[in-house]
Amino acid sequence: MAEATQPDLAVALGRLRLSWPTLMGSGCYGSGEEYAPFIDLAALGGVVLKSVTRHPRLGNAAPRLVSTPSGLLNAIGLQNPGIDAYLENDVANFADRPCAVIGSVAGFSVDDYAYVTERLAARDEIDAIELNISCPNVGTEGETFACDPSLAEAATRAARGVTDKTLIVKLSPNVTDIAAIARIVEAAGADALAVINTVRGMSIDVDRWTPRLGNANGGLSGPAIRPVAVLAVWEVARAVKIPIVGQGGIETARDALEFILAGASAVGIGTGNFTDPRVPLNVVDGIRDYLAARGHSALSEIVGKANPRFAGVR
Amino acid sequence: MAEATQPDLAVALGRLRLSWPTLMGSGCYGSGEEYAPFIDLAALGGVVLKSVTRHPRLGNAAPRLVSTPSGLLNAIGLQNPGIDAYLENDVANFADRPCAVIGSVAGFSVDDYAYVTERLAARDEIDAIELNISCPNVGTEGETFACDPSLAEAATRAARGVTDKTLIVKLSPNVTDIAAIARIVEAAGADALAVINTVRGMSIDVDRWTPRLGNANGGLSGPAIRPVAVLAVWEVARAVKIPIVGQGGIETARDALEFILAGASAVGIGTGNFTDPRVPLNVVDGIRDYLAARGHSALSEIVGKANPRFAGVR
Amino acid sequence: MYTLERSPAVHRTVVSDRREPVPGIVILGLHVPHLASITLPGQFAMVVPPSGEQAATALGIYEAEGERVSLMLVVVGPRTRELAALQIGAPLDLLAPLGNGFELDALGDNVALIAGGVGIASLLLPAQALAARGARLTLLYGARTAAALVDADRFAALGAKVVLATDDGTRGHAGFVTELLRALPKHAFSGLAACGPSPMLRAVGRAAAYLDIPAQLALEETFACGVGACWGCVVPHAASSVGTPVGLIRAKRAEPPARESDRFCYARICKEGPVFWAHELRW
Amino acid sequence: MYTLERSPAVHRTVVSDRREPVPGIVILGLHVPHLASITLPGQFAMVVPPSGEQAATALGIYEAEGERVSLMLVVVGPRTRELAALQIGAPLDLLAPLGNGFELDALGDNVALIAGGVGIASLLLPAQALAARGARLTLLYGARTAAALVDADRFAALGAKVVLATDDGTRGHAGFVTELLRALPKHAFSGLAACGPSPMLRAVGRAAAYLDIPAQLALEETFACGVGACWGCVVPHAASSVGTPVGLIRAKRAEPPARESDRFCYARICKEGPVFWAHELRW
Ligand SMILES: Cc1cc2nc3c(=O)[nH]c(=O)nc-3n(C[C@H](O)[C@H](O)[C@H](O)COP(=O)(O)OP(=O)(O)OC[C@H]3O[C@@H](n4cnc5c(N)ncnc54)[C@H](O)[C@@H]3O)c2cc1C
Ligand SMILES: Cc1cc2nc3c(=O)[nH]c(=O)nc-3n(C[C@H](O)[C@H](O)[C@H](O)COP(=O)(O)OP(=O)(O)OC[C@H]3O[C@@H](n4cnc5c(N)ncnc54)[C@H](O)[C@@H]3O)c2cc1C
Ligand SMILES: Cc1cc2nc3c(=O)[nH]c(=O)nc-3n(C[C@H](O)[C@H](O)[C@H](O)COP(=O)(O)O)c2cc1C
Ligand SMILES: Cc1cc2nc3c(=O)[nH]c(=O)nc-3n(C[C@H](O)[C@H](O)[C@H](O)COP(=O)(O)O)c2cc1C
Ligand code: FES
Ligand code: FES
Repeated sequence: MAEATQPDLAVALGRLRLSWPTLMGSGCYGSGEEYAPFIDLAALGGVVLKSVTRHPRLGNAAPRLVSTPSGLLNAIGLQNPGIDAYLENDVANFADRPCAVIGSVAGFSVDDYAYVTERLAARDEIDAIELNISCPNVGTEGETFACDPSLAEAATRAARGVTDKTLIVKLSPNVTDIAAIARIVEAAGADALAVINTVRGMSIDVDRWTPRLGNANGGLSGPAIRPVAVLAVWEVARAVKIPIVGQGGIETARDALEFILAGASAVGIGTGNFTDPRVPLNVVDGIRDYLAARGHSALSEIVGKANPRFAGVR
Repeated sequence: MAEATQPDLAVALGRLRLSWPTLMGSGCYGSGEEYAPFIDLAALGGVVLKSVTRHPRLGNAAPRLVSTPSGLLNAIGLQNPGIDAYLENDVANFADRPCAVIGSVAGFSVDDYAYVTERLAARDEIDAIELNISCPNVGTEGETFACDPSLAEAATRAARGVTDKTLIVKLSPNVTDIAAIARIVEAAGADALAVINTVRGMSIDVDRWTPRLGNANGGLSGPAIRPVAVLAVWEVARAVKIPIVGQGGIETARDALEFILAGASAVGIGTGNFTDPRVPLNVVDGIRDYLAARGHSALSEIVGKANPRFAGVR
Repeated sequence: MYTLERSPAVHRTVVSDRREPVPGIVILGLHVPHLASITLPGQFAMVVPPSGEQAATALGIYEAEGERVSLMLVVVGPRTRELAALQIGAPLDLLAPLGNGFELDALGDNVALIAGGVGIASLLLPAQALAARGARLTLLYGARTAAALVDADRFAALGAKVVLATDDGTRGHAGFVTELLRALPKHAFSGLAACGPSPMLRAVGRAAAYLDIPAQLALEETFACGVGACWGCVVPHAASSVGTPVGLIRAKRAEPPARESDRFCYARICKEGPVFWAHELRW
Repeated sequence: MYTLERSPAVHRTVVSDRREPVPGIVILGLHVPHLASITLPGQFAMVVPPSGEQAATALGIYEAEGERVSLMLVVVGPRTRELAALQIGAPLDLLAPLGNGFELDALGDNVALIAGGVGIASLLLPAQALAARGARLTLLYGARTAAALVDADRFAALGAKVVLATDDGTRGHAGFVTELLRALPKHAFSGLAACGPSPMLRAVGRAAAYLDIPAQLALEETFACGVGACWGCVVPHAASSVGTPVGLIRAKRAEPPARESDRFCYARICKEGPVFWAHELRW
């Protein structure tokens, strides 16, 4: 009975239903099993798997990580076995995860996105697809699909065409106008948006006269970028009606609530797990307490409440 | 004699010569006199004055500051008395500053930039002009001159047309491709570039369901954004030949050296002064020691040394 | 000469003593030769956390005598956490003294000091100065809970009548300290001096107007520079007193022609304040 | 059963003792019931700084006996600074034990332990295990300066021959500890176990190849997750051992057909390591 009066934290992203509004950020959580000794995976809304590509990728040269003030720079370079080996060796292991399992697809051409999405989404173990369009494009350095409206649209449309499962498209903050990209991606058929991927950055080793990352530049995550991510969610929430998974530097329930009040329906937690693997638990508990203390019966009641021109009914 | 063997830290930005490679960031240092009790202003390369506009501006509603992890969000809103009152009451006081005094011009139209630049640059007390094209444009929210290539070009050309003094143009990181803007601004006649202004961000008060800043969104500065700023300098340095004033989160000589090795000829220090007003001194001392320890006789010898496709000879 | 002597500077101090009356509230005594003598009641310091990883933080000067000043701090975030962990012997640099103190002479001879939480830190020096010139003192001191009421006896020792309040009712009046004020007769005091969080100070301002008592408020806000350089710490203020752009309090009331009291500017709390006359604020 | 027992978990500990042999180097003893008994020599912990403001940090498990483990840490940045400031009684959470320890049986009976700086922290448990099975031990221990050589006597007490080196020549050999290694005859030891900064470990690896001695290296790198989830902490490794994409060491040497030894993959230091066979690294 006491249970019945607990605030409802379930979230729908398209057809995907999450018991808790917390997704573990792609690339930060392996496939979930790495964290199983430290947290009950059933306490997670879902795990977004490490991004997979059409062909195997060796990944970037080390070092791939640099810690910066309140942040983490990474340049992993999408190390992964490629979709064939992934389907053969890895995916079956995800069947018993007690939370949603969301495949993440990265690519270097529109066709890549369609091909990998189709093959991955065909597997029962995969509950939904996240399209990582924020990884480097072939050709121009630093350019990504998420930075080019027409590429973002094409990749989304291509993936949409090959699956009925929930399609989350992950946007990059490294653009002049993220809301414009969001609108285009919504129109192209995305069911939800993940906002944001990492912010581009660099750190230089002043003793050795070289960038600290093997890949020279990388992506900044963690609390340092939280204000950037909250604003991105705020602006995207004014532009689209589909739900948003807000992420960037979340470590506490209050951090998560900033995103939710800005207009996110759920939150992503990546780097926060590196602070403490119990962060996702603490976030859910804290949100529940917050809602209860304010007399709300569901998380959905407060989505976007700090954002006056909030567009959605999520 | 010992003095004579000290590394040479002087820098030229167009016609402007700085004894030290350290400019105090616009808006962070008043006109210099506020910090005079705490540091010898002669130890500064120069002070970039608070941005001034054509008409008086009341500024944004409070709160204007929020501290974030390793960062500071601000939304001052260009509070200033307008160019008339500024010329009448303030500028004469800058005559006795023992360092360079750089006027900062903000505007809402191309004509604003030309008008204010012309009037300010006409004064002897002003050694150079910095064009702050990264402040909000009229019309679209969040849009700035620095985010639109044609506006950036027009503002630069307009200011260039009315003064022969050194013209520094300050770029925004809130763009998809900062190097492209830098190239356009260089072609339009800038003598130097200031890289970067603040990164757009927001913080939400989860108790009161409202943004913490009176202006809702603001600009993020401080160590949190340093990796973003270093990468921006690195990319701009590959694109242009004019000198760069690198800034964003500098608090130590090693921080400053990251920018210099990425391709900056001088550095800006804004938020770092709020950590300790002796930061500019420590930066200069530390750079001098670093150069001496490595046997360099001038700072210019190491500019861009971590940046393989570095364009300039500064 | 006078200005020169009182002018702020970087002071290198060493923690000479440390007291933690309740967990999370720390009083740091600092050995510093030339600061106490030039500090005016109500002035503050920008304190440089030694790690270099945090911005300086504004703290009122709590005690100032001889070669010792002290700071009272409540741990609320990373900066106050770092400072609270300092042990005896640790070096600590301050920019001080900063801002304008209270105009105590203008408060008369029957003064109520009103403290909210750590606002108490900025009221001991005023209390000492007022007591020294023979003013009758009342301290109205509110905090979240009984344990957070710190050093009220210091004020009692100066002869002040002490009235306490706690939000949770664990000591004294159950509720806000400003509620006590509203219950008083008009002109109950010759003047008020208050320091605490903004909502409390607004309430003090309203009560002062209602009671017709002149009131000076020491404001606390997020500071960046603390020295007037960044214009980040503003409060809407009567237009007359500061030479910056002037606007109208409520744009929609701009016509018919605005009353003088609707005209305001943004004054810097760190420079024009932190102490303001309540009736001059437009917040 | 075995794996279950040894599986890592979140351990809640309390600081039971604290030693600071030199300023900036701190040994934290932790009371923790079920960790020491399952810890293998060479394993590490991800330590959660209590403020919640910093990522967890990887620290070798220095001592492990009964209900006590200890960590030795050198202050280099914000995380180690926060941990170093912890006092007795402070709670501290660890994810432990993590990674694969040394394969001590494969090192024979005449083992040299080679420590660079705080690398010493990961070598005491191996030394104890080796001593327990009667191996002859030599400790080659290098640090910047004499004061930074900590606890060498702990190894001497186990019967190890201790040879010291300092970069600045203030104690023992003036120069790198690896220089001592190069001066030895071939097969001088039956095995090497080393921990320290990467440049040192590379030198140990080269020396081991030259001396024809099998060597295991415990690598230190920047970690994020520490549990194998982020692929951030990689080292180029012989292709065979890990099931991830394989490339060629030097693309330009790809034709004519690459030798097997040019084929490599990126192995995770936190998961496949932190201890690797020197001859399997391709760095
Ligand atoms: C003139 C002046 C005098 C002052 N005198 C004193 C004094 O004598 N003693 C004293 O202790 N303080 C005093 N203060 C206040 C003091 O400066 C601040 O408490 C201090 O700067 C906080 O720094 P911090 O890094 O610890 O916390 P910060 O991280 O800067 O922020 C802490 C503040 O933000 C709020 N906050 C932080 N995170 C959250 C969150 N997630 N959700 C909601 N709220 C949050 C906290 O409640 C707190 O108020 C004074 C301020 C001024 C301007
Ligand atoms: C398996 C493993 C075991 C380890 N065991 C131990 C152990 O037992 N004891 C121990 O003390 N450490 C150990 N380490 C290292 C320890 O994890 C790191 O020292 C620690 O994480 C540093 O965290 P920090 O926040 O204090 O410093 P960070 O801020 O993360 O970085 C400090 C590192 O970066 C360098 N650095 C930082 N800023 C600069 C700059 N501006 N210029 C140049 N260099 C800079 C420093 O020299 C230092 O090496 C181990 C690491 C691993 C992977
Ligand atoms: C080490 C690391 C690896 C990442 N790999 C991926 C990835 O493969 N695909 C992806 O879409 N995002 C990736 N990200 C981005 C995160 O999923 C997340 O969007 C971002 O880090 C911001 O959130 P956070 O601050 O909570 O980490 C990675 C982030 C980190 C730190
Ligand atoms: C409080 C504050 C006010 C600022 N005002 C201005 C301004 O008026 N004009 C301008 O060009 N930049 C302004 N800036 C940006 C800084 O000059 C600087 O470019 C930026 O903060 C990044 O550097 P930093 O991290 O060293 O502060 C301001 C920054 C801060 C923190
Ligand atoms: S804090 Fe900068 S003006 Fe007050
Ligand atoms: S640190 Fe994440 S895989 Fe090793």
